[in-house]
This record gives sequence, structure tokens and C-alpha cells, in this order.
Amino acid sequence: MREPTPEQIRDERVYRSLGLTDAEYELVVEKLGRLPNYVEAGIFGVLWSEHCSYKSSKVHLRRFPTSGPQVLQGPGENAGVVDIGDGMAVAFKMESHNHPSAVEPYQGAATGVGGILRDIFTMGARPVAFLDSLRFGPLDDGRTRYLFSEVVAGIGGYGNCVGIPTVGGEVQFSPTYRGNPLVNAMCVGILPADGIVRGTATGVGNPVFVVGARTGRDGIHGATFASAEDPEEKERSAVQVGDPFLGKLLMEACLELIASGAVVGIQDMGAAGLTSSSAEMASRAGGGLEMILDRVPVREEGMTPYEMMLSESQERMLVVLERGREHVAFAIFQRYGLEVADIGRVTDDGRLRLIWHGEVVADMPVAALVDEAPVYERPIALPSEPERVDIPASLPAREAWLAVLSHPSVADKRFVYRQYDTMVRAQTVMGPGSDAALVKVPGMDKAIAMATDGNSRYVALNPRRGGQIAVAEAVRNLATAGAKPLAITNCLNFGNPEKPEIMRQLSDAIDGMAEACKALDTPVVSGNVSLYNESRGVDIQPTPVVGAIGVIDGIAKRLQSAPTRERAAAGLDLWLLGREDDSLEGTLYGELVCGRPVGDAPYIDLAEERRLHDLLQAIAGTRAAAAAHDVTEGGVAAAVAEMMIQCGAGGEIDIPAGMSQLGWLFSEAQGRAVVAVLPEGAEDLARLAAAFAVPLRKLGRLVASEKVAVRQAGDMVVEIPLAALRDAYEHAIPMALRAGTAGASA
Amino acid sequence: MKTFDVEVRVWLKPSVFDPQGHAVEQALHTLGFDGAQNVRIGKYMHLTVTGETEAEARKSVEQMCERVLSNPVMETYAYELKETVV
Amino acid sequence: MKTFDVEVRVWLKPSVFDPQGHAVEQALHTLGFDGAQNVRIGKYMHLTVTGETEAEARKSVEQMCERVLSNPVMETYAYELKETVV
Amino acid sequence: MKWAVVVFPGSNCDEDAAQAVRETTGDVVDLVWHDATDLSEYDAIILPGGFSYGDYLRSGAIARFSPAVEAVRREAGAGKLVLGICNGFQVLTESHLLPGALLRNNHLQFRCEMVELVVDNNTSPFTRAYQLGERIQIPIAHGEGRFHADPETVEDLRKRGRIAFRYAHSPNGSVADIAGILGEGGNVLGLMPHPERAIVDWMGSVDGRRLFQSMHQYVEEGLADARANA
Ligand SMILES: Nc1ncnc2c1ncn2[C@@H]1O[C@H](COP(=O)(O)OP(=O)(O)O)[C@@H](O)[C@H]1O
Ligand SMILES: [Mg+2]
Repeated sequence: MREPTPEQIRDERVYRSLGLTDAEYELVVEKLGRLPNYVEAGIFGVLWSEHCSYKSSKVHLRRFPTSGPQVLQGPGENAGVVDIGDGMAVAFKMESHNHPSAVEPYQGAATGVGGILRDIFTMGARPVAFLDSLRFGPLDDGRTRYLFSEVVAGIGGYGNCVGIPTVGGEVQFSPTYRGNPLVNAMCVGILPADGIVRGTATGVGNPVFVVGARTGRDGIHGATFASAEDPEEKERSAVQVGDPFLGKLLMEACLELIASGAVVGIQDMGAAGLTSSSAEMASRAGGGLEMILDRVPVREEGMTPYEMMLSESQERMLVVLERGREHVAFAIFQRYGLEVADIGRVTDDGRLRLIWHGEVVADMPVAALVDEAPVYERPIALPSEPERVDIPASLPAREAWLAVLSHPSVADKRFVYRQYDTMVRAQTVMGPGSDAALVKVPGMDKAIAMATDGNSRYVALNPRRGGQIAVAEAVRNLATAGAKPLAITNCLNFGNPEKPEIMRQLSDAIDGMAEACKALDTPVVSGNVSLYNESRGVDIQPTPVVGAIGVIDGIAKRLQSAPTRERAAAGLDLWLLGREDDSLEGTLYGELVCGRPVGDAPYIDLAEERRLHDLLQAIAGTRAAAAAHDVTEGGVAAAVAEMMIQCGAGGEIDIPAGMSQLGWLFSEAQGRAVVAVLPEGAEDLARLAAAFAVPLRKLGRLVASEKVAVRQAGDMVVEIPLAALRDAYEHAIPMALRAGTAGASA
Repeated sequence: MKTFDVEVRVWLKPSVFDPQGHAVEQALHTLGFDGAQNVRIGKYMHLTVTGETEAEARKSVEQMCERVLSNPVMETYAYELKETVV
Repeated sequence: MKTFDVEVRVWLKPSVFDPQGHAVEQALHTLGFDGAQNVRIGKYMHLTVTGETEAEARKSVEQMCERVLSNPVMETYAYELKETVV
Repeated sequence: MKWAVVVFPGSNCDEDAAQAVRETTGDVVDLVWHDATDLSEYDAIILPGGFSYGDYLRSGAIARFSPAVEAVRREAGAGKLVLGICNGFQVLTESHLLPGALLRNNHLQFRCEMVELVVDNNTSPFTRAYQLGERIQIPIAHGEGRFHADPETVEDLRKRGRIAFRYAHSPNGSVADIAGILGEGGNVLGLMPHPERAIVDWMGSVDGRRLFQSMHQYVEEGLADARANA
């Protein structure tokens, strides 16, 4: 195959197939001062893609707060880093792998996990935990069951093998994701606060290495493909296969290399492999790179420079070493049986120059590739008013309670997380099944708290408030476990940014998230944007997913999301912290009754939210508190039921007089939590709640009984065996999967 | 109705990296089997199918291969079919 | 030195339960392939080996199969070998 | 006494095992790379969990050829204690230091959770600190833990008291609910569950402690006897 000439690229508009618009191509010609050849046009195409350049979202992302005393590294590096005290820090980031997972769910999810893993150890951090945030269509469809089963298997397949526990995450099911599932993976690592390594190619003359796996023809065009329209229509052989075994060796080798002190800069090869890693490393250093492509270890014969530069072969890194210390890398990588090749030099001329067979095959200004990539202020539609609807009370309390608990978004996710090794490394203090996961810092009485959240129903109904809630929910989970929230990462999964209404969602959601981050003192330190999530022209509901990180000093202070069986059986009082609310707007109840999201997003007040978080941390230190669980999807009814199911105790609940029964049970108003407290702790609790100005109301009690009763002013509202609630909650997902086959790829 | 014995082989398309084959090849070299090269590992399946005619059976096997036994996004398959001798 | 193309098939002994075969069979039935029965799933490996003679190559393939590619505790293997046409 | 934990490429519970030994016995533990040819200085050797060589082909199939496994074979023959956990168990069966094989779980999924085990032998060097028939809580984490052996082998294991642990409720379809078995000499134990994940309170169980303590006690007594006889 002959590559098209520069003139052909121009005249036959070949650049369009490389992802450049006519205007963008003109800009390339202008920046270059000549016509780009095929390699150059391909490189511009991927680097200026939505995926690599954030061209549609960049102007909006600037509104996120990104600094604070706890922030050691904000956005712009491979991962963000925050200080957790005592000389230690945490690196973390979340990334999407939506489109690859829609095409080949096992490998798509697995390579997503592998990619985010490399982002973390690149920072010099030892990866200690994964979380995964997943979205699928309803399980009544064979293709969805296949996608769901395979994505979960793929996440486990990679994470379990590399020996990093998957300790949390979420799965939600909604018709909006039928044609476009979401797979977001987060990785968390620990490092000394003064040990951050960056992806910078500095020091003129320093050697540049490719390490890890050989380069093959995998996933060429993957990056442009990741932001292109419909996954169904795309070229289908671009599947990349992950090799977790190699990934594990690469991680160990890189951490050893970093510990040797010989590393100047290091960056993983994610989307657009060698192209984006080299250009970004040079750009951060404000310098240039020269690479001799003949030296890149390849897996297949006859690979062209174009293919080498655009290959997305997994498990590779680009490393700049201190000159004279090359032997360190050779010794380490050879011991692990990994490829290591010296492929070029750091220069100071600000250009990315590629040499092949003794000829310069590409020569471009780094600034044009990265810093001066186009940025779009895409048109934004006018804000729309949330619709006003009356949500009919057509589903009675008892049926609604069962329906909510058996909705796969709320129901028990054990089917998912028992396929993950949640305990490897033997530091998992609280794993899946709790509001936040806690992973111990080895050798210290300190744990990192983490959680992910993001409810797209709220964002669809009211993007700004939905954005606030996404952050508030994730962060609240940390506080509920007794941890101090520190910062967040995020993945913004949205539809087609060329539609003004989608840009409105994106812009407003970012505003809401930014407001919540400020109020909760959790700056954004890393993140990822995934646009063009649409199928057959229909966009997904806007889905910002937030990954929050906190710290708890003293693991004895942690709060479980349910009390132990023994403590519950001895009798505990249940208290509601936060606002009493009986609105059904934006609730799962509303969606169940109306068949779609209805009303406005639920209530949230960021100042109240903050006070609740502070109160929860204070409560966690007291002896009387036996458990805390925040109120989210499914409202107080779901929160209380989950606590009862977990601890195996029934109990009694009282609805305050004057409140709508359904509203009070199923409202999803934010800023609330349920706590289980020893009866003698009531006074202390009241004092603390008053001190933090958080409303407090006695909800009822847990008792050693198989019965659950809800009353209002003495009248029975619902009386139900605990076993009925448990069955609804625990069997929903396994039953939905059993209903059909999950083994079919079609 | 006739019964047929079917053997299906499924393997990764040539451009797709085969980590398993790669690891096994390395291991074979370490064990002194230096001549072993290009190791690729796929699936081998045996099953019986029924059909009025061989053509009908073949059609159904092909459908199975495409919909269940392989993932056409990354795999290729081949099969052999023989009438079962009872 | 000659080069040979080798195809190895490895499968579970009949006495060993094959859950994967079982699951695939169920999936096939759910999709309406009722005639599919006795599904068993094993491994299919392709590799090239070198040897002075075909006999030598066969010997080395047999060693690989017995020592590495299959586990006689629960598996059986078979292979085919053909000189590579260049 | 001195312990070795063998590290294969892809092992990932090596540190966990070493940490558990230190925590429960205070002994010295070395992590030993798989190319080690001599392990004679160690009193006990652990083959840890993980995915040696990615578990490609069959779990443990490639690791079995490591020089360290040859050394383990020698030390096992000399009566040293060898403990294979999860992937380590798979390496031991692949290398025929233990009978049988570990196949894909009958439900085809990886499974990680706390399970209940029944102690079926409390006279071995690994289990002497447990009660016979005692029920203990130890986590599992494996995709290929279904123990398989022909009926005669299983009968033989049973008759000779070589089944060390059984699952109270099998999570994988193992024949005879086998979770862990002893080698012929009683000094080799392979088990799928992870005792190193049940060491301190916050792990949810401390039932794994006594396994390491049993080994420690057994070896220390032997060492004391040897000193007395010397
Ligand atoms: N995909 C997943 N991976 C790991 N853990 C999960 C996953 N989905 C849910 N979980 C776990 O199940 C529990 C319930 O999840 P969820 O209902 O989303 O919690 P919350 O409402 O507190 O955010 C949490 O502990 C969560 O970590
Ligand atoms: Mg929660």
C-alpha cells in the first residue's frame, strides 16, 4: 500500500479520514508552513481529536477549582496527587473506555483498567486500588446481558491478575445506555509526598526509551475512533487486547526504575500511543524530541512510521532517562523479560522529529501539536426550565419499596464485585458493600477512603444541580465512613458536543460540579472527558461520574454502613441527619411510575451538605455510633432497608405527622444520612448535630426481629418481613441475568 | 433427521495480539524448544448438531459460530462437519 | 533444517466435567439451536517448529504436548504436522 | 526459623504472605526470585497466590518449570514444610508434588469472598493449632479452584487423612468439597483459600493466623529437638 502524497492528502481530502476537518487541515498547513505528509497528517489527526485535545470541553473545564493546600499535583499530568499527611500522598485518576467496551466488552474493559493503571504508576505511585463505574441498558435484552457480564469479567480479568484490589464502584441501568454502555475505571496509588515523577522530557541529550511490549498494528486509529460517532459503524478489527501479565511486570519494572532515581520523565502510551506520549512529554518540557523509528521493537514485519506512531499496542511506556544511566534500565527490564529500546534524544528545538531509514519522515513544532491545538467554543443552547409534573402516587408504599430495592441500579451488586479480587495486597479495611472503600496505608494507622458516584437522572433533569449532586454524593460517601474528603477526579460522559443542547448540559454540569467542589473543599485534580456517547443519533443522558478521595487517621474510627449483627440485635436507634423532605421530584419512584425521569432534580443545598459531612466525621469518633449510611437513590426507604438487610435485624420506622408517606419514604433530597446509635448515645448525638446545625430526627429502631414496620402517627403504613426486602434486593440482578443467556455475542 | 459431528476452531485474527500465545512461546524457548515459533492459542470445540441435510446443518453451524462460538470483531473460525456413523 | 506447521488440539477427558461446554450448550439452546448437543470446549494451538526431519519434529511436538501444552491428569491431546510450503 | 516466599513473574500475594508470617510468628522471611536454585537455608517455603505467567495455558503450568520449583521439590523431599496458597497450590499440582488438578470453577466466574472451611485434619504441621471439625472463616479469590482427581485418588486422600480443609459450602464445584490437601509426607500443603488474608481483626477474620503459627511451632519444636540431640 502506497501512502498518499501531501498533494493527494490535500486534493482528495484524505485528511478527513484522519479526523481533521477542512478548517483544521488549513490550520495544520499554516502552522507547518507547508503541506503535511501522511505521517504528519495522521499525527495531527489524533492529537487534535476530541479524545486527545479536549477541544470542545477545554474552555469549560477551566472553571473547575483545582488547587488547595492538599493538592500536590493538579490536572495536566498523568494523574492528580493529594497530600494525606505524615509524608504520604495519593495519586488517582479516572478514565473512560466506553466505545471500545461497546465493541469488545471484555477486552475494552480490561484495557481500560490497564490504561488507568499505567497512569498511576507513571507518577511514581504504587497502585493500591481500582474502582469501576458502569452504566448499561436494562437487563431485559440479551446484548446488554452479554455486555454487562463481559465488562465485569474483563475488569476482574485485568485487575485480579495485576494484583490490585477492586474495592468499589457502581453500576446503574437505564434505557439511555442501551446502545452506548459506559465503562469508567479509576485507579488509586500511594507514594511519598516528595516522590512525584512527572511526564516531562527535559535535559537536552537525554535518551528516550520505549519499554514494555512490542509495537504491533493494534488499534490503529483508536483515538480518533474513540471520539467518533457510533461504535456500531466503526471499523471492527481495531480491538486491542490487554496483557495483564505483562502489565504487572511493566508496573514492577517501572516502579523499580523510578526508585533507582534514573528517570527524568515517564509517560504511559495510551490512546495514540507513541504520538501522544512523545508530543505531550516534549510539550510539558517546552522542548523537542527526536526519535529513530527503526529502533522501535515491533511485533510485525513491514510496519510503517505511520503505523508505529499510531499503534495502540498495550503495556508500553515512554521513558526519558538521565544520560549515562541507561544501563540501569537495561538491567531492570531484562530481568523482567521486557523490551527496552533506546529510540532517541531530548532536543531543545521545540520540534518532534521522526527518522526512519535515515530520512526525516516527520518534523513538526510540538507547540502546534499540543498547546496550539484548536479549541472550540461550541454553541450552547438556552437553558431549559425543568418540566412541572405531578407524580402520581399510583405505586403503593409496600410495592414501591420492593420495586425500588429490586431495581438493578439499587439492588445488591454482589454479583459484580465477588468477581473482583477485593482483598489482594491484604490492606482492604472496607471493600465493596460499604459507602466508601477504605484501603490501609501499609505500616500506618491510616486509610485512604474512596468512592465513585454519578446519577445521570438528576443531570438530565437539571444539569447544574445534577452536577452538584454528583460531587456531593461521591464525597458524602467518604464522610459517611468517617473519612475526611480531600479531592475528586471525574469522567464526563456526554453526548454529541456539536449539538447545542448537549453543550448546555456539559457547561451547566461543570458549573454545578465546580460549585460543589468549592463548597466541599474537594478540588478537581484529574479527570477525563468522553463525548459523542450516542447511538443512532440519540445521545445518552449526561453522566458525569465523580471519584472522590479522602483519608481517615485511625482505622478504628471508621463507620461501617451497617452495624454488626450482634450490635443490631442488642437494639440500636436509627436517626435521620439532614432535611426532612417529602418531594418525589427526580426520584427513582418517579421514574418507576412515569417510565422516565420526571420533575426537577432533588433538593440540594451545598452549605447544608458540607455541615452534614463535618458532622459525620465528628460522629465517627464517638463510641455510641454503630453505623452510618447515606441517603441516595431510593431515599430513606432504600437506605434503611439496606442497613437492615446487611445486619440482619428488622425494626420500626416512624413517618413524621404531616409528611406525605410516599414522599417521605422515597424522596432523594440530598445532604442526608441514616445513623444507627446506641440508645444511650442520643444526647451526645443531639449535641453534635446542634453544634454542626444539622437537623436531627429519630427515625425508629433496629431490633432482633424478622419484621419491619413503618408507621405514621401510630397507623401502620407498611408491614413486611425482612426476608421479603432481602429477596428483592439480593435476587434482582442474578434473576435478571438468569432470565436469558449471557453467553451470546449477538 | 441426521446427526453430524462438528469440530470448530476459533482463533484471534492475525492483527490481534495473543498474549497467551506469546507467553507460551517464551516458556517453550526457556525449556529448550527453540524451534517453536508463532504460537497462537485459540479454542477448539466439539459438538453434535442435527439437520435434515448436510447443507442445513452447515448453515446452522455457521450461524452458531458467528453468533456464539466466536466474536467476529476479533476472531476467525473454521469448522469441519461429518455425518455421525451410528 | 525444515519448518513445520503444527496444529495442536487439547481437550478435557470425557470423565471431567466441562462447565464451559455446558454453558455454551445452554446458550445455543436459548438462541434456538436446539440440535446442538455434547458441546465440549478445549484449546486449539497453532505454531511452527523446526527439525532436520519430520520424525524429529514430531518427537519435539510430542514432548511439548506432554510436558507443557497439556496436563495428562485431566486432558488429552492430538496434533497434526505438515511441512511448511515456502 | 527462616521462611522463603518464592516470587514468580505474576505472583501477587507474595508480600501479603510474607507480612502474614512476620505478623503471626515474628520470623524472618525472604522473598526469593523464581530463578533461585538452592532453598536449603529455609525451614519453610511458601508458594504464594497470584497469576504466575498470567496463568496462561493452565494456572501454574509455566511456573512449574522454574528453577525454584526444582529446589522446592528437593526441600520437600528432605521434609521441609512447603505451603502452596491458591496459585501456589496450582503450581504444586502441575509439578506433581500434589495429586490432582485445579480446574475452572464450575460456575465459570472468578470468585472472591469469605468462605467457611471445615478442618479435616488437625495433626499435620499446618493444622495442629486447629480443632478437628472446627469451622473457620478464610477468604477465597480464584477462578480456577475446582479440585479434580480421579475417584481412587480422592478415596486415597480421604483414607489417609490428607484432606486438610473442606469447604462447608463449595464455592467452585471441587470434588469432595476439597479446599486443601496434604502431600504424601504430610509436609506439603496446597490450599485454595488465602490464610494470609485472615490475620487481623479488620480483615474480618483472624482464623488464618493459626496456620502460620502451627508451622512455626512445628519447625521450632523440630529445631529444639535437633539441638537437644546434638
Ligand atoms: N461495579 C462495581 N464494582 C465494585 N463495587 C461495586 C460496584 N458496583 C457497586 N459496588 C459496591 O456496592 C455498594 C453499593 O453501591 P451503590 O449503591 O452505588 O453505593 P452508594 O449508593 O453508597 O454510592 C458499594 O459499596 C459499591 O462500592
Ligand atoms: Mg452511599
